[in-house]
Amino acid sequence: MPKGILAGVEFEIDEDGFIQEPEKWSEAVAEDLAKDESSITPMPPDQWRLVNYIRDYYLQFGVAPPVRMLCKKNDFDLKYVYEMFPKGPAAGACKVAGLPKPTGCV
Amino acid sequence: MPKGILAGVEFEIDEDGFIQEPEKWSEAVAEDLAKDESSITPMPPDQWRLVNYIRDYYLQFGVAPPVRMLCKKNDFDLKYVYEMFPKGPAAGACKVAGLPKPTGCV
Amino acid sequence: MATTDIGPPDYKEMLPEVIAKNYGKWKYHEDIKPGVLKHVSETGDEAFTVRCGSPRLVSVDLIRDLCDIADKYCDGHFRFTSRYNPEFITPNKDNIEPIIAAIEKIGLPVGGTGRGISNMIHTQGWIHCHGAATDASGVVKAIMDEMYDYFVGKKTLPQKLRISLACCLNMCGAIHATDLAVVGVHTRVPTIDHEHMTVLCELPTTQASCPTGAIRKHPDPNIKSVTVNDDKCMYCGNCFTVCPAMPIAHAEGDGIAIYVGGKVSNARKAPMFSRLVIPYIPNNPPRWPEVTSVLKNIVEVYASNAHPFERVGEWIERVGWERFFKLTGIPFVEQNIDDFELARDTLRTTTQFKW
Amino acid sequence: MATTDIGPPDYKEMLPEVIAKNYGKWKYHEDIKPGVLKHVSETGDEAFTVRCGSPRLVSVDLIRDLCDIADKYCDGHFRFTSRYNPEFITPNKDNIEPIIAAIEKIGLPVGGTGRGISNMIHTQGWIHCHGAATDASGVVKAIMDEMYDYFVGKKTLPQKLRISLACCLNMCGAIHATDLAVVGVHTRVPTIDHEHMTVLCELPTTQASCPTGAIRKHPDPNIKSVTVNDDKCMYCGNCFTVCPAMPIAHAEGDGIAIYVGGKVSNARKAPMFSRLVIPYIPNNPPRWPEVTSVLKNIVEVYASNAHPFERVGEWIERVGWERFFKLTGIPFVEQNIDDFELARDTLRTTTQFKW
Amino acid sequence: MDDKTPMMDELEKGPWPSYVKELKKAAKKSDAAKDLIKVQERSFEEKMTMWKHGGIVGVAGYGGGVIGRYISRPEEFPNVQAFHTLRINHPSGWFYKTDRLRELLDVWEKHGSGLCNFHGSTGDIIFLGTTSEHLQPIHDEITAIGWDLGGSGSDLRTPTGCVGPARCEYACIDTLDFIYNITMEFQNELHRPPFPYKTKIKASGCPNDCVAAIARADFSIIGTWHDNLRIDQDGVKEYLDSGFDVQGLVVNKCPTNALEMVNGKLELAWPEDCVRCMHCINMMSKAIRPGVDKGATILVGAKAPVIHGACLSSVIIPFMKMEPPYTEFKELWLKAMDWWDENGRTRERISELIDRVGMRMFLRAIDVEPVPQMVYRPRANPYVFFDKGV
Amino acid sequence: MDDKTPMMDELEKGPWPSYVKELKKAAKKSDAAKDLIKVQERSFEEKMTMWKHGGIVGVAGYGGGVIGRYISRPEEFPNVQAFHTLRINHPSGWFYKTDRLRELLDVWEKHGSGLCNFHGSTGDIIFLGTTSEHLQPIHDEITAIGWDLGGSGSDLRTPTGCVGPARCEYACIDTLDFIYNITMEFQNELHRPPFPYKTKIKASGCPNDCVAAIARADFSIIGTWHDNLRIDQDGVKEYLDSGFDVQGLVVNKCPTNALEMVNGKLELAWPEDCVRCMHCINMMSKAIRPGVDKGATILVGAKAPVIHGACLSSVIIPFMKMEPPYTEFKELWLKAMDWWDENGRTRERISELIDRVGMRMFLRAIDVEPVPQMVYRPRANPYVFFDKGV
Ligand code: SRM
Ligand code: SRM
Ligand code: SRM
Ligand code: SRM
Ligand code: SF4
Ligand code: SF4
Ligand code: SF4
Ligand code: SF4
Ligand code: SF4
Ligand code: SF4
Ligand code: SF4
Ligand code: SF4
Repeated sequence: MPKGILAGVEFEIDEDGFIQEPEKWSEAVAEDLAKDESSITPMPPDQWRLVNYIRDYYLQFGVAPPVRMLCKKNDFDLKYVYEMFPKGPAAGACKVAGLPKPTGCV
Repeated sequence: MPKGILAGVEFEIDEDGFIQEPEKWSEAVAEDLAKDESSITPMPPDQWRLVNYIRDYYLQFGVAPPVRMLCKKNDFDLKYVYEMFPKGPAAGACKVAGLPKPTGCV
Repeated sequence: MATTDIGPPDYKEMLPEVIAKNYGKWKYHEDIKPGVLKHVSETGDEAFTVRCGSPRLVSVDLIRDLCDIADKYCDGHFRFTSRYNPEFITPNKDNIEPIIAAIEKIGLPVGGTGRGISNMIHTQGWIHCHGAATDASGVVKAIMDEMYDYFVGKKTLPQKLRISLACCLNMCGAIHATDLAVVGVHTRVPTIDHEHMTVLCELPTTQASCPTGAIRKHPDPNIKSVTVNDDKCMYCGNCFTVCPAMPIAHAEGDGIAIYVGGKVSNARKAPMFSRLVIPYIPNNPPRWPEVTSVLKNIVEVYASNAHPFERVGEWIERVGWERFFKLTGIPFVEQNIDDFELARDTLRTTTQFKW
Repeated sequence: MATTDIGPPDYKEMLPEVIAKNYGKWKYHEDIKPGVLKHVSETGDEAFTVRCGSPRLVSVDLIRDLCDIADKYCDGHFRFTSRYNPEFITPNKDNIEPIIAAIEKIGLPVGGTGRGISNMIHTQGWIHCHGAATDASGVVKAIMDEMYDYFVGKKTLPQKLRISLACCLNMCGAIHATDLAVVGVHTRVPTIDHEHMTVLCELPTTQASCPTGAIRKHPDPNIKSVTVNDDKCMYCGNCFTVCPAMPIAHAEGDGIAIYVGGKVSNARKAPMFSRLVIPYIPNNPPRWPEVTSVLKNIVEVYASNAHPFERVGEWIERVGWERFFKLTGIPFVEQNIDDFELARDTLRTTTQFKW
Repeated sequence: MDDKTPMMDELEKGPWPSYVKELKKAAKKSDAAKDLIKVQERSFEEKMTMWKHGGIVGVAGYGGGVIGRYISRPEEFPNVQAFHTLRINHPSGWFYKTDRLRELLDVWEKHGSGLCNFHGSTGDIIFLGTTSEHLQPIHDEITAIGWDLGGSGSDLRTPTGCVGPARCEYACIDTLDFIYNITMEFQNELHRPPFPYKTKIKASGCPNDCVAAIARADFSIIGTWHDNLRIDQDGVKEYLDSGFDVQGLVVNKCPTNALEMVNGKLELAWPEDCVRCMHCINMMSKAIRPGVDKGATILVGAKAPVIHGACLSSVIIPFMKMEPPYTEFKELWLKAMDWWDENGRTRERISELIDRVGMRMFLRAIDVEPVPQMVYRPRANPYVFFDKGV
Repeated sequence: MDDKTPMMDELEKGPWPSYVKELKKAAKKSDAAKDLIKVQERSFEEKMTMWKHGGIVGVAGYGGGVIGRYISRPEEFPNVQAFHTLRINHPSGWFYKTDRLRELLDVWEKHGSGLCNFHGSTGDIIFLGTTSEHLQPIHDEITAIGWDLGGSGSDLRTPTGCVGPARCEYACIDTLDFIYNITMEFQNELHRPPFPYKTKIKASGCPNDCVAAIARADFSIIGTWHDNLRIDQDGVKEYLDSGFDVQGLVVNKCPTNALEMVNGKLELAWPEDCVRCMHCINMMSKAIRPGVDKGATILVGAKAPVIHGACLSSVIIPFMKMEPPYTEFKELWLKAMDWWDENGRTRERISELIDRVGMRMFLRAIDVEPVPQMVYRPRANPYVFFDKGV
């Protein structure tokens, strides 16, 4: 497993850049992750809103939110989500939010 | 709903003699109910064992025990159960044990 | 202790002489005329059977009348068929007409054999059952009055046609595989008597009774009862069967559904289930005219469209259900489309269909 | 930002001249010989198609070779069929033989039309997929080597016969409705990497993935993971699909199952599912001889027993599956009997069967 | 309360024999029957049953055979306040000797409403309507004259069979004897409900299945043969001479095209294709009959819709010889009951259990090897168990 | 580590073209392809895949089109440590102009293993094996020359259609144009996965269904006609004269017996019975063809086994005209997607949702009235909803 430094802390990171020690996630870590994923760093409010929504949803339900819900609840158009996170909600936003690598839906 | 006196207490009783106020059941009530149902009154130990088994099972699981289990667990032959309670486990023993009128299995 | 477990009388004692003598030796039979069969034995003996209708729900007097006929013409024996019809068996051809006359005298119709409509298998209805969503004997009487000509052989059909009735989805009589099935149905969600729930019902049994899992424990732990998810309830009444505190009958909501095309015999095609064609007709005693006219229509469309010796279900499966609905003019509605457990197998997974 | 959403090239640009000109005007076609079709247009134009096999997994060099042929004989156009076969279309009859020669020169077989065996639909296998219970390209090569004569038209069959392969139950290629389906199967319960579970998997998704509900939350609340009820697990691997922490592949347990009798076309009979005839054959690379011999046997029994133009499934449904097992000598085992959700519809609810 | 019953009266009219007339006959002698007419009229008016839920009454030593029933408005219909039915086990094939039957009717007239069903749809004689006090006397009196109660509750229900060898040339098994034999053998299972739910056995002498065994019995025993059907060419000639369309109505309608007309002779040209459907035999009973190697196909699982939808029985034993004392069948049935009893949930019929745990579990429990005759076709899904390894 | 690959070498033999030869061709130019041969050999030895689970990589602005893949033994096979595939949307009907195709191949050779699938089983061109760094360049370069990625993930997958009017006389709809049109219209749904799971559309020009739409597309569009098929008696005569057995191979095999030979003429004697199965047309393409009132049957729900067993699509719209811009279809599809998206669970295909909540809910959502053409037969069970009253 490759290693990487995020917000000054050493992390196990998989090939796709997903952190393997979610308990070590922090806002600073997110900002560091966002460097590769978000269209602007540091992340502006809408990006943060999305990341926080995804993370909260995950902490509550144990899964990443469905794309439809993610757009609806935040009043984001899906294209806008791709503008904020060009790799999309799964490969982009979920990664920044510190979730396990989606195999399912997002 | 007809009324009846069991162990000195007034009871609502249905047409088939099942008590309608299970919370008022007691061993004395059982003995009174047994007058119509058990082959011998006061009930000898095997009768009591069966009644207690049924009642305990009901209190634990909310249903009367399946006949097979009732026989197996008490090591009773089904014919013997009918000797003790001629109307059988449902119409006889369950009634004495203060259960709701079986619609299902026993 | 009382005598127990002696079982039914030995059938051997009950057999007419000609039957006892030729038991297992029958060679062939002929349809002499409606209601009359002739069976010929390898011994050369012949047995003539006269069959007649019966309302099934009878007084002891009627049975005694039947006994009288049997005493007179059939060495004191007679039988019933698996569809409730009394049968008189005699080795003597000359007895046929007197038997027929005697039967007619006590008001019963001779018939029920061959390619027509026999007696209706049915159930208790409002005569005796707590669960009935419609009556049985009354509906049967109304239907059989209309089908009479097909019973007595004045009209014939491509093949035997069986009509059966059950007054609720329990389908006593197992009428789920009959040419025309008349089924009592509820259409309202059961109400719940929370107060008497625990006295009357076992909660786990009640919950488990629901085919769609609509019944849940009451959310309030202080209320020892259940709740029903209305959206999931399809009014089967099984909860009521196990739990008196969940009455489901409803004067306006109860009624009759019609199922078509089942069969039991293995002749030509394998047995088939009857299938829903009309989901609901309101109860309309004493003669249920909507029910009888729907059935008559189906019988007539069958009579004029099926091939010889083709049962209703065989005919429909040959021409297609879309054709059946077209020919009978019965509207196709969402309830006709299955959405229960095996639904997928009923969906048309082909472009083959008729317009 | 990069260009996005331009979509594929417009097909119109890709059409050979004779096709563009006669688009939608075709009148009829003829099978000229194996691998060669002639289509005749209402305009009087003719288009000759030469079809050939391909291993599907190809180098760019092979595709360039195909381009060369197309450039030479087909005004720089060619196509692939829905079963991976390259097709060269020319209005010029005289081009047929040169095209064939050119195709053979680059090592591809001409054929795949008419009543034989076309190319195998298949998947990635050990070449690229994480889930593969068997290989794809290797098994396909081994099978097609055996079926070669049916591809090139040296041997013919009563009707088209499609063989397809999927390397796991995901059945990429949807081979569940094909005459002969070769499916990679696991036969061992997945193991669970409790330690990495939460890092790698969403627990609710993992639980929901199991068709039989075998996966439960780990009983120990301190262990954020799941457990599998071995008795309920039928090794489908769907949990592994969603959860890397549940590997299921097993060198000894993995292998191949054979399904038979599916079809897709609506010709004569409606589309049918393929059905399990052999639940398990161990992986035996590089040539999987047990698999190829089983398939050959089925093809030969079909060839000598089916009516003309009868697909495999049509033949079997006509003679009965009991006859199929008898004729092929394949042993019938408990796995052949369905026990999943629609099992009831597969049980034989009739006394009609052959010994 | 109005005593008029116009709707009941309406149902005295019409050609089909009227049950209302029967009610009225009985009403002459029985107050209960009299009330029943009113109950029925009221049901027609209100479009609802007047009966209360359930009722659990019986006779000493038995757990079944009586259906308890009480009226919901005892004030309005006092004579049917309790109106229980008794199920009397019929003799095999529903044959009766009148003197024996009259004795039985007399008991009923003495103790009950005088109304009955000939028969219930399981096959019992139903005595319709009496009070709790009469139950034991009735049972004592009918056993004294050689009758006994049938089944109800979670027991083996009264087995039934078609008329079979008694009057039918098609019978491949002795349905009457078989039914009588097992009824006697399993009296205990019939009278003292031991199971998770009801279970039924019905036997038909041939695949025409005149007791609908395949649709309504957990164990369906259906006569069949293992050799070839027999064709008598003289008989065939008779049919042909009479103008009967043998080709169109028989040969062309054989579901497997096993028959052929060859030079005026009807041949079972492909005997291995005959699935013994009975059609040709039914059409030409004078010329064609079953083979001589007779026995039965055993099918399992038919039942009504509750709770997973209706089931038809499916083949478990393609061919079993059926000779007294039917040991092979009895052993099979007991093994099946034992497995069901051990594994079945309350109110779960055996086919539902098979459906829930899988046919393979059932086959293992009854020691039967899988054969393709058990299925129309093998599974289409790939969800296969290898709990015994590969 | 031994570099011999005896099992791979074995698969160079035999008459069928060898993919191993292709691997070896590619290996001459690509180290990844070279390693892939070893990977494959090792898999054959160990009877296991060498690939790690998953991988999630992509190109900017898209959520699909790339399948990420990493090797489990990077030390042993360093050149395939990352070995992702790209799905390139093929042109309708898989027709290619060689110059356009060569351009595409050049991009791939430059950036990847040089191995591809023509085609993947959904229908894309598959570029097999490259590293993460190359993904974006590849996409930039192919879009520059007029190509784009296909679908993957929970999106609309690359739609496909049969050769249809391009080279088939049976085509009742313009499959190529339809597929191209909807592919362009739904680029967003294709490239940015918005749904609970994948969804597919495939179109076949006639019921022969040469893209297997009915077996593997959530929306299966299959050409058909609403009037009568057309018979050309001169053509029939030709077949008869050639000795072709019209009666035996055509008339007798019509599934509904709609055809008849009358005085040497082949008649559609019962036109209302024809179910447009194509058999007679397939047999006699010179004499019989579809009618002139052409359109499509729309069927819904096909998919592979996961999780409730495989489904075939079932009829939703018996007949829909299919003319550009296909508005009626698009509206229907969008309504269906909306309902599915709103109600579907994660990884639940539309047919599984229909199965779970009932066809009536789906029909209501898409504003379609129930018709008997939707079912083989009505329900047998009595479990009916009346949520709109009786
Ligand atoms: C008497 C009875 C058996 C009994 O033990 O009581 C009986 C007796 C005969 N049946 Fe039956 N069947 C009897 C109920 C049945 C049933 C069960 C039912 O209706 O509930 C069936 C299955 C019906 C179904 O499939 O739904 C049944 C399906 C047949 C068939 C198959 C018909 C078909 O083509 O599907 C035949 C053969 C025939 O009719 O050609 C048949 C033939 C016969 C024959 C001709 C057999 C014979 O050679 O004696 C008998 C006279 C038939 C007649 O009525 O014309 N019997 N027969 C039953 C009479 C019932 C009645 O009163 O109407
Ligand atoms: C080229 C292709 C369409 C395409 O867009 O690529 C195609 C082309 C034709 N098909 Fe097809 N079919 C093609 C895949 C299919 C498929 C799909 C599949 O195999 O995955 C099917 C469904 C198969 C199934 O049911 O499992 C298919 C079922 C048919 C049938 C129905 C056969 C039957 O009786 O079931 C016909 C009619 C016939 O063969 O008489 C047909 C007939 C034809 C005709 C004769 C139509 C015509 O008039 O041009 C074409 C030449 C047939 C031939 O190969 O002999 N085509 N055809 C596909 C060639 C695949 C290949 O390389 O082998
Ligand atoms: C009397 C009879 C109807 C009739 O008028 O003929 C009858 C009457 C009742 N049946 Fe039945 N069943 C009767 C034959 C049947 C049959 C037919 C058969 O046995 O061939 C069936 C279908 C076959 C089967 O067993 O599945 C049948 C399937 C049911 C069911 C549904 C069972 C199931 O598993 O789906 C119930 C519900 C229950 O058991 O709780 C049921 C329950 C009942 C109850 C006891 C009502 C209840 O909710 O508990 C009915 C009592 C009515 C009453 O008050 O008199 N009855 N019942 C039949 C018995 C008469 C006899 O002994 O001859
Ligand atoms: C590449 C391809 C196989 C091939 O070699 O041709 C493929 C490969 C994969 N499929 Fe597939 N599927 C491919 C066509 C199909 C098809 C056929 C079709 O589209 O016509 C099906 C059946 C139809 C269907 O959609 O149901 C199919 C049904 C699945 C499924 C099961 C879906 C289901 O609902 O049952 C999965 C599992 C999943 O989605 O997680 C799956 C998952 C996969 C994954 C992504 C593996 C996974 O566990 O996530 C495979 C990646 C393999 C790899 O590493 O390269 N693939 N997959 C096909 C796509 C190529 C293309 O774009 O042209
Ligand atoms: S069908 Fe229903 S209502 Fe009728 S008798 Fe049976 S259980 Fe009672
Ligand atoms: S009526 Fe049927 S569906 Fe409705 S709650 Fe009761 S058991 Fe469930
Ligand atoms: S069938 Fe399974 S193993 Fe093969 S490519 Fe598809 S998902 Fe992978
Ligand atoms: S392999 Fe399939 S059946 Fe077994 S636990 Fe995983 S999902 Fe469930
Ligand atoms: S089932 Fe067969 S043997 Fe029994 S009566 Fe009917 S036709 Fe005769
Ligand atoms: S019994 Fe049936 S299957 Fe056998 S030959 Fe006669 S008609 Fe054909
Ligand atoms: S599906 Fe029909 S139209 Fe399309 S290629 Fe096949 S035969 Fe031709
Ligand atoms: S298309 Fe099929 S159904 Fe129609 S006439 Fe031709 S063969 Fe018969």
